[in-house]
Amino acid sequence: MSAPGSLERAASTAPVLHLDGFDGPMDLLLELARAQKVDLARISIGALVEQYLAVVAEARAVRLELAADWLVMAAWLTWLKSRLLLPDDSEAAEEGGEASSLLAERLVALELMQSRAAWLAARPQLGRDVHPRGLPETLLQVDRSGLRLDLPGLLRGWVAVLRRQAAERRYVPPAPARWTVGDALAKLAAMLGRATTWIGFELMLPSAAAEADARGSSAEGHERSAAVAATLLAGLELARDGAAELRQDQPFGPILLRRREEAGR
Amino acid sequence: MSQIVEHRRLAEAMLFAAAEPLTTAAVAALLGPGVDAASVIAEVQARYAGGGVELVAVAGGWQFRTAADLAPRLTRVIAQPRRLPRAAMEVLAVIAYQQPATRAEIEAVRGASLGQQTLDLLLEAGLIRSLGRKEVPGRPTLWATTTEFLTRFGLNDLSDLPRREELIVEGG
Amino acid sequence: MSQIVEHRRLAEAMLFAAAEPLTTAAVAALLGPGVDAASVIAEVQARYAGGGVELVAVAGGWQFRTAADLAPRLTRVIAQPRRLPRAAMEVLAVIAYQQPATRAEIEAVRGASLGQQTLDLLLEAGLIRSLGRKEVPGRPTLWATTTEFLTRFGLNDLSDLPRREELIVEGG
Repeated sequence: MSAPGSLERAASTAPVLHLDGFDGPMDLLLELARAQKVDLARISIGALVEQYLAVVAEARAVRLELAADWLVMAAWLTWLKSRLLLPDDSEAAEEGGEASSLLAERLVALELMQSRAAWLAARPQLGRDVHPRGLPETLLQVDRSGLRLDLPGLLRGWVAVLRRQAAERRYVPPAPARWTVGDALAKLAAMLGRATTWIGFELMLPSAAAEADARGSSAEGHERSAAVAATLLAGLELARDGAAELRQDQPFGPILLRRREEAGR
Repeated sequence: MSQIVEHRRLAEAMLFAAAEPLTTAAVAALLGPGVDAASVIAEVQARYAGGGVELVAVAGGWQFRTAADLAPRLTRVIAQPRRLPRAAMEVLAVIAYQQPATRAEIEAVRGASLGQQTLDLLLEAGLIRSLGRKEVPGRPTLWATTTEFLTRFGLNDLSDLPRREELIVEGG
Repeated sequence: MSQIVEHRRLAEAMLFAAAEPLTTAAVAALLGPGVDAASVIAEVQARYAGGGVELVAVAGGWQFRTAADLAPRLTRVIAQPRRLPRAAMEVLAVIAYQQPATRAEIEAVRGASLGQQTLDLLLEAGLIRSLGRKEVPGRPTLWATTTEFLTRFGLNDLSDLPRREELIVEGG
């Protein structure tokens, strides 16, 4: 019902106004001025004032509340009307004349602004009337094959290595590459030479392999296997020669060794 | 294929691929030195003139767009954003012509207060932006239009906005 | 404008603005009943053939695309180099300082095993090279840095690398 800016004329000459449709009193004044159907520069300010006051009075009769700016404008226009009624030559009338032309100027400016807005609104708008490409192609290719290298980074890496080294104060010599049967024979002979009781097979293994076993290190698994095999072979060798005895109480149980007593022979 | 055709094809493809308007300089950079990019673009424009898709000058660059006269038929199939309310269009017009403008200046021209909703709407649509503050008491924010404003309304630059005389005739 | 041209323009605009490929049926729906969409599409395709932009059949329908032969000239490659992983940087540092070094020696210095991936990365980047084999059991490969290494790190010579004492305060 209340299209923006709509102004309906009822059967009577008084305009019936939907105040909601107006963006403030100036908007209404412009609409009233346009209704005079003359050049805005030559409108009758007196008539305009009367119409505005009539509209506001009517609106107040229907609804009590009316935004303050409407009332401020009404008060100002009432003042202007009183000035316009005075004889031409008085100072007050001159004031009125100035105020009238100010009002007329503002209406012209408002009219210009509204026609600018209308011009913009009539433009074909991107996304509404005209459309850009719906499927733009990305012609950028990101090449991540390169490496970003910097000397500070390299030095930080080196310092990190040095720090770690310094932190590990204890130097662990690398384990011998392979524990040979010869190595095992020497070690067994040395251990059994002193032993009078059964000795666990594990103690016969080279220390590095035993450590690796304790750490559960799989990297050194091969070395341990080699050492176990070599030690077992060496033990069997000594047993065959009658220099040692081997004992295993149950399958997969611990293997024990001891020096063979001369007397037991 | 001749050099000329090759240049036109290249410019065409580049402008077509981009979602945003491209400047003549950007096209020139692609075509390489010694090629008159402006005339190549003019050729592309001529080739597309009258078709369903046109090359138009917007926001200081060039962009392919659907022809404006097809709007009514396209709207039925392409989703369209909400229309801006009259108050927002008016505020936008004031800012476009008087930028940079403060809120008080905008309100003075319109003779109505500028609602937060209207401001939010224009900001969200990316049509206006703040441009620092005016060095007067209260240091109010100054508002100006964006490149998006030019793009959306199909303007090459602000001087494309019609002058007073051009509007009065129309509005008469 | 003739009916035929009008249909072609509309299909053109539609295919251009759509955010996805359009099937012949979708174009037909736009053009309305009684119009042979397939022949309209064929017409659009003919009009664009040989230009910088072509109408191509893709999965799901028809789509405008820049001509494939122009891709190499249109594509701009942005290099976004990766950072060398920390482990690789450390290995590189060890090699730089202790070259020539075997894998076992590098592992011993770092106190960590050296993955083949890390070695490959450095080899591919041309930062290290093999320098023959060390004459010890197993004849392990000896690794050293390359001229490329010096260039990339802005070094004139390996002696430009700061010495250990300059980098780390003993007992610190």
